[in-house]
Amino acid sequence: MPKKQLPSRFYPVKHEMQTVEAPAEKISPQQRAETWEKIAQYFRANSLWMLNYCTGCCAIELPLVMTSRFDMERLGMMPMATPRQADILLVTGYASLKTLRRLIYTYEQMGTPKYVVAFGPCAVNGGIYHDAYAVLNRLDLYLPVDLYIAGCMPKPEAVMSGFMKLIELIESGKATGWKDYEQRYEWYKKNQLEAVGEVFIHDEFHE
Amino acid sequence: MTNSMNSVKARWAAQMRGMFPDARLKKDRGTEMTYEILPRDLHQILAYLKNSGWRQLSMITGVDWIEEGQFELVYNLFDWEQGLRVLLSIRIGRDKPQVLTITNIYAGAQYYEREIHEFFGIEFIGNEDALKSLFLERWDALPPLRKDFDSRAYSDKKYVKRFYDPVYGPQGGAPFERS
Amino acid sequence: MIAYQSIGTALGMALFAWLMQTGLSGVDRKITARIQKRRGPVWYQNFRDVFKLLNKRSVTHGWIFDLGLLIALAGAIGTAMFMPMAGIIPLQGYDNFFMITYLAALGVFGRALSAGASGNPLAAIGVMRGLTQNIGYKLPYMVLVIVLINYYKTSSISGIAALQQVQGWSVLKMPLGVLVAFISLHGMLGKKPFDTYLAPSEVASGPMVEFGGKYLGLLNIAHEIAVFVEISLFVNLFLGGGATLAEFLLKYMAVYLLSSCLGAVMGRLRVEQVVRFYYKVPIGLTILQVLLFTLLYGGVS
Amino acid sequence: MNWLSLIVSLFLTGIAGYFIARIKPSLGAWIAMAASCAALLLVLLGGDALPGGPAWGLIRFEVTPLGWFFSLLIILVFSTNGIGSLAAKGRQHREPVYTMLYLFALAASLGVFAAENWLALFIFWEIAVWSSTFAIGLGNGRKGSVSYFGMSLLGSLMMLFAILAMGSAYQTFQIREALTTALQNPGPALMVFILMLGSSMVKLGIMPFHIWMPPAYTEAPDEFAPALAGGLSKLGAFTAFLVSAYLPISGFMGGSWRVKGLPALSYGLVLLASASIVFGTLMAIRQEDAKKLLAYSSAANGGYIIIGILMGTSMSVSGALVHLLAHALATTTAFSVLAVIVRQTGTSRMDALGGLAHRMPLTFLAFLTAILSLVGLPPMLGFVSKWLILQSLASQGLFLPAAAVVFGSIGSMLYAFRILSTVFLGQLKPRHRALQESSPGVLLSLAILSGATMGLGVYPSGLIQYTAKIEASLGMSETVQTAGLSIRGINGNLNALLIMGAFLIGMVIAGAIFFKAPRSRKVDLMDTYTAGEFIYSPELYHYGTQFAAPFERIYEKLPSISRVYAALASLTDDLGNLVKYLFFSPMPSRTALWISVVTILLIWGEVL
Amino acid sequence: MMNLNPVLTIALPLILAFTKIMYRRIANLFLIVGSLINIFVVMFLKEGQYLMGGYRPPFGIILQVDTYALYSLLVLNVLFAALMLLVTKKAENLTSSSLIALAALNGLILTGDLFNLFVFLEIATIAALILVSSIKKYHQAFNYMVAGAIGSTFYLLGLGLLYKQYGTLNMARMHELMAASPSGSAVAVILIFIGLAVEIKLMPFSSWAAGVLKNADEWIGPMIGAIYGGVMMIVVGRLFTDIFVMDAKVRLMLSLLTLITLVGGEAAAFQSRKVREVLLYSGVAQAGLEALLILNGYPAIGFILVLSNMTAKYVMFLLAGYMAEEAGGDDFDRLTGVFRSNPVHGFAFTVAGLSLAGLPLFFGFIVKLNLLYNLMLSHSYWLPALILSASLVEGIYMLRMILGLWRLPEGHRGGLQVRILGSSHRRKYAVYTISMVLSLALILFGLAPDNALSIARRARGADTDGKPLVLITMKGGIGQ
Repeated sequence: MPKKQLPSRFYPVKHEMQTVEAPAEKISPQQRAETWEKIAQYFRANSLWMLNYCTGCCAIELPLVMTSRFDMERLGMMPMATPRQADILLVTGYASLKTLRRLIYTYEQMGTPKYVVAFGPCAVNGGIYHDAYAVLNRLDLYLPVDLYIAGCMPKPEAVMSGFMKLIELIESGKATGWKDYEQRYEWYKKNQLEAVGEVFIHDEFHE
Repeated sequence: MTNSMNSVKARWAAQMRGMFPDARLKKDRGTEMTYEILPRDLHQILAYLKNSGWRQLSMITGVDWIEEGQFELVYNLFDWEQGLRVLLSIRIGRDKPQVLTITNIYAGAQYYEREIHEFFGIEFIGNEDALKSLFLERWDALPPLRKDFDSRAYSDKKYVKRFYDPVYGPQGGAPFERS
Repeated sequence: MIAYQSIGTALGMALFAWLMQTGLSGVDRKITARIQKRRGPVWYQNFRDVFKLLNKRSVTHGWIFDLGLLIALAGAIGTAMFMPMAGIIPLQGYDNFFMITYLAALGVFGRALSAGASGNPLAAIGVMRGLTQNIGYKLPYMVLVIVLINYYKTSSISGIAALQQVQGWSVLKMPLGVLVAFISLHGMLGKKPFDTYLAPSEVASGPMVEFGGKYLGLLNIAHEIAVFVEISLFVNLFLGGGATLAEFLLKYMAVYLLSSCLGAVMGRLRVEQVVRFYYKVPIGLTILQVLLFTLLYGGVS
Repeated sequence: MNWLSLIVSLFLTGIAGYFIARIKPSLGAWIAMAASCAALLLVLLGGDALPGGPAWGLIRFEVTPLGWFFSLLIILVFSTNGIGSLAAKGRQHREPVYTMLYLFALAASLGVFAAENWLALFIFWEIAVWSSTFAIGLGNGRKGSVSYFGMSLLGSLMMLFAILAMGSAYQTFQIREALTTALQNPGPALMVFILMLGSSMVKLGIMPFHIWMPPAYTEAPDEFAPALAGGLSKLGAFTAFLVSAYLPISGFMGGSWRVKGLPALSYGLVLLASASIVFGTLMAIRQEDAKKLLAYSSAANGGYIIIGILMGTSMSVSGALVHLLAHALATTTAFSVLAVIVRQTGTSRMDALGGLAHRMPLTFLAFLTAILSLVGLPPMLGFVSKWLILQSLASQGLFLPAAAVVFGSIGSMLYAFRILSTVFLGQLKPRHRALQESSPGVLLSLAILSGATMGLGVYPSGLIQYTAKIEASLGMSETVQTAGLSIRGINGNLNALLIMGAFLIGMVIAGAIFFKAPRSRKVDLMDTYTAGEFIYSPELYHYGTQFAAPFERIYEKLPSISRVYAALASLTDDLGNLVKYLFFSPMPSRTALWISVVTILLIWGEVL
Repeated sequence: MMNLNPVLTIALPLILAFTKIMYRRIANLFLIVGSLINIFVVMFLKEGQYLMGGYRPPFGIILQVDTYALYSLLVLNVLFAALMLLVTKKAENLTSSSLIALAALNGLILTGDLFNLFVFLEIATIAALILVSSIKKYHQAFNYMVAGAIGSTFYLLGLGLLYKQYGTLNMARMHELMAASPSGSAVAVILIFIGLAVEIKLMPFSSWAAGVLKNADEWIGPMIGAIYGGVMMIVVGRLFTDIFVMDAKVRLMLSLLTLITLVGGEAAAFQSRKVREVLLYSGVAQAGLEALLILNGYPAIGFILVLSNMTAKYVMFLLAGYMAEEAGGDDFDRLTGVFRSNPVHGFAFTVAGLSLAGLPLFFGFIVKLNLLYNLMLSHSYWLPALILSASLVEGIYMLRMILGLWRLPEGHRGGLQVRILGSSHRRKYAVYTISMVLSLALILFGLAPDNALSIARRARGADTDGKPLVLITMKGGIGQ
């Protein structure tokens, strides 16, 4: 059955990234900025603070990762209480309609550079809830996801290796989801409004 | 089930039969009894049960029998002293489902009725608070738990899916590769 | 006037304070990890955290939010500049105990100001809890030090340290006092039983709710320097201050690691429990200690 | 230009001000401001060598360094308050009589500070009392002025009793003569000392006598509260200085056993002052109204001054003098700022305000300097005085008062942060968005006051040298020394400029790091971490009432002293009722009965 | 220039009182003329003994005029004449009785003969009775009559005993005899004291005063409250310093009675909520204080205290009565803010109130200062403490009242015009002038009290039991 050609916005667009684009705030000759960026990426990679925001069922795996057997603090990762202080937003499991609104609001409160790590298939293609009326099927249309960790409830080993993969991505400067969010902000916003209708809800319970 | 419970339950069941002849005992699982009753004497039975000890209305659940064209509402009551649970189930027509509210007997029913209205579209006369939305924010389709609501179609329409080329087995890059 | 050389040593003292303490707190994180049977981060993890924070782009809530933070760090650095350490006395003759505590208090007040200016009620509640505990542990601590000052007849810290070299540590003179001082020190460091104002679940890390990026970095530096000041005060006043640098650092690490190990194994108290604890045990012990002291040494003339 | 003409001219301008204000009400504030500023210039230029002027019957003046210090302080407070209240926006015109009372209070307190004999001092003291009573009466509410007058009357009658006792025992009313003769034959000197200190404690608002402060400060008109809180309550400290400079050293007090070198009676009063510090701070933490909070904080700060005076060492007396100035400046600034807020928002209840710093940043900065000085943090003058008092407490070894002073200074951080965060920081309510910055005149007065607090705080040696001169004039043997920039204490010395220098270096370093790091994004006040919830109304999101709830729960059952006074008043009422019932009944038979009974009693007594 | 005989002050009003019956229309003219002539006569009196009817001293009527009597007469007649300016319609039919009262009061001060004193006392009480009945409170008038009658009978009884023991009625003679053999005369002295105590409103005996003064109008209030009380106190002053000699026990018992009055009066005043009631009880308390001073050997200060209290109470009763009549009642909340619309009233009332409470710059303060100073000189510390606490209570309730009257009621921002100036303008201006003149006098004496103090020294300089009278004057500070 011939594959139906869907409108372009459904396919992951390979946006052309300039190789290394100097961060706007320090206009200085190329090499100095580059070395400084290299050093900064080393620090960012080795001290990742994750936001304790457990959206779905995969969150139950996090305590195992934090405690003595797997100990993510070895990688320099610590759970932090507020989005202001955190670098990583963990979307553990499915993202329902109402959770997405809170996810977007929290993501925008985080300081850049920030990364989104999605656990399990639910963020990739809706997973077992793909036909539910309230669950989203593709998270990366709404938030720039830097890393997916496979496994319907990924085992702690998978989570640890996922984090180490993220560290590699950051060190190699490839984890630039937050820049993509800033550049294609309108595209993300359009998708969000299409799915959610209105991010900042005003109703009886949120006056 | 201690025998003292048996005697209490037996006595009570006899009273129930005496007062409401057309309340059919559908199922009796020891501490839990299910009655099928007519919608019009729902309030009388509820009032009677409340006086004789069933102080807690645990929940109201809705069931959509689309083939028979009917909705079923099950009122779940619990008596703390005797530890007995009673389920009253009533059947109402599916086309214009309307039931009188029971908030005057059990005040707690207000949010249950509101939820059922949101998910089934059953109207509760006398509880205007029930018309407002409760959980679903900005819901724009049929009440989702009705059988004639196609959840998959809604999900396909509303939330864009991820499509793969139907090529199976290990490929070069992972299905998703940013750059 | 003050020679430039002593200003240089003062700045060096502040820098050394930060470096040494950040490294030591890295070791402390490793030890707490080991206590919890896990591997824990590398010892220089705190440096990596601070520099990562300084490279993050964060959010500000107005000029008071920034000004308060600058006052906090300036207060901490200013206090560290005065701190004598085993023979190295940056500003000779001006390292007065009251001046150091009140300059540190200015740092605390700066942090409270910027937390308040963040507009988040959780921050205000956190600061209130912090200040309530501050009354709890600062009161017995300062009364004990006043008793020491009265005994040694000088309120300059290097002076007291030097006298202790001669007359023996004040631990021997007021054992109860040192115990209370350690409990207060534990509270000042914000270690586990007494860190209700930082509780991540209850008040979302208290005053630091709205601090991100460079704000959290600066705050971290100020906290490290403040920890250095408090512990070196404790060592100078109660443990004889160390003739050589090595002796001082040894005592310093002993006190710090003991306090962090205690912290690692204790659960966090509720605010009422902390406040009630401080108004029963330490203040009771202090009163007992003061009475003992006046009878033994002072004597009512 | 002599002191008598200064005071008489102030009185006359007061009366003239009344008549002018009756014609054109807005001119009243002008006259008040002009007169007080002129007085400030005259006293400032005249220095403390100002001639006392001719004697007018009993009223003779003699300007002493102590008197000059106090007069400079109170004129500074009155003139800055004058400038502030003149230029305030939305100022509803006060009654014409307000200008007269304002200038009478100023002139009377100048009279007190330069009086040469006790009777002149008492007369001017009383004029200051009843003119400020009627000025408070102009505000909203009567309870404040009646309790103010009641307590001040108690204080001044105590003083009258002491003056007359001294006069009758030593046949002289000259202040210096009476006090020196008290050293030789200490007849009623003990009673005089207690009563004089009692009267000054009433005026300073120490614990048992503080009940007039909260109602008086809240009900006084907004323009008068700064002058009352900053200036007029300092009258008490003047007599305390005079009396305690001479009497404690005299023999009669030395005889009894001394606690740590302090006569037992002075130690008792020091304990009372420390109790006042603790009580004032605890009550201040609990208040919901900003003005009441500041009233209880000035009760606590009054305790510091009394402790400083009674300890008698050179550092403590200089500490008390410096604290007096620091407290006066800080309270005047704080109350002027509150006056601005009340004028624009209509209330001084803390939970109804919030986030005002964003609407009036300069006023906030002035309030911040005042609060830092009240708490006693380094760059401000309050720190210098607290340092001096703590140093002398430590060297004397008085541990209980030291604990109270320490508790007072740390506790003040709690109520200082409370008033800052509920009134100025936190969420700005929509209805306060229209507030504007206070007018330039008010800002000028606030600038003068906070500039003085900060300037003297950083460079106190000039002030400390003058306190040394005062101590010498009061006849104290050794005075506080200052070497160059630093103050030489007994067991440690303080170089305020060095501290400020270290702090500034720290600030430069912090600034460098701050501006090197990436710029941060300015965010609206409501865009804060709400655990993912959407909250849109600032009123819900401001933490105002029951601020230090866990701490307040500990001392919920603290007994309030004002109940004691209420019981006293109702006791007199009952006695009055009994008397009316017994002796003034309308039935003639009862009078006849009483007449016969009394006659029989008298005669029977006589016959025996 | 011409030495007028003091008897004129008594005779003239009597004559006018009786001739007035014929000329009904111009009755108040008689009143004013009578009192003005009296003042004129007093101005030119010279001190000395005036013998009437040619008989030798023990039998003839002696009128003695010393500085004490001279100045009391002056104050009495000035106040009385001021009251006459207020001649209202109501006063027409009272002219004769008030003239008689004037004559009786002058006689009381001048007479040198005890029985003559009794006669004048009777006439004064009867005249006062008629005046009191004018305020239509007959029950109170009846009480007053009963009390007056009991009082004068006790006085007569005491006088009889004295006459039996010493055989003479002449004051000077009685004094010498009593000084010689004071034993046995104590009972008589007590009886006389009680007789007069009813008049000067000491505690147990003054229930009549409450009734009368509580609803006295601006005519009766000053008359009974200030003038009668003051004159009676002056008479007690004369009797108990110049004539009677009492031993310590009697003096203690009587001063105990006055102490109770002082404390009781202050408490009652603190409790009451009506203007005239407050003034009444504070008057009783002040009377207690004055009697206390006279009994305990401080007649000079007692004398100025009586004069200053007389003027102060006169002004306050005048204003209180006037306000109460216009506003129809005198409790605080009805009258709040009344001074705001009548500042002249307010000023005079406040000055009188503050002088009564003894605040500086007013005459009351100077008196209290000297009072306490002399008490302290004789090393008694408890009495000044008591007096000071009494004046503390008095200060509080006086100021509470004054502030209440000055303040605008809560809801009002200006605008409340309790117009007191309802009825006749002439009466309003009369009240204005009297109260302003007297309050200015209080201020004037407060600022320059030296001549007032010198009067007191001359009037009562020579103390009976040798305590030197030391006065603090504005000029010389402490002078002997």
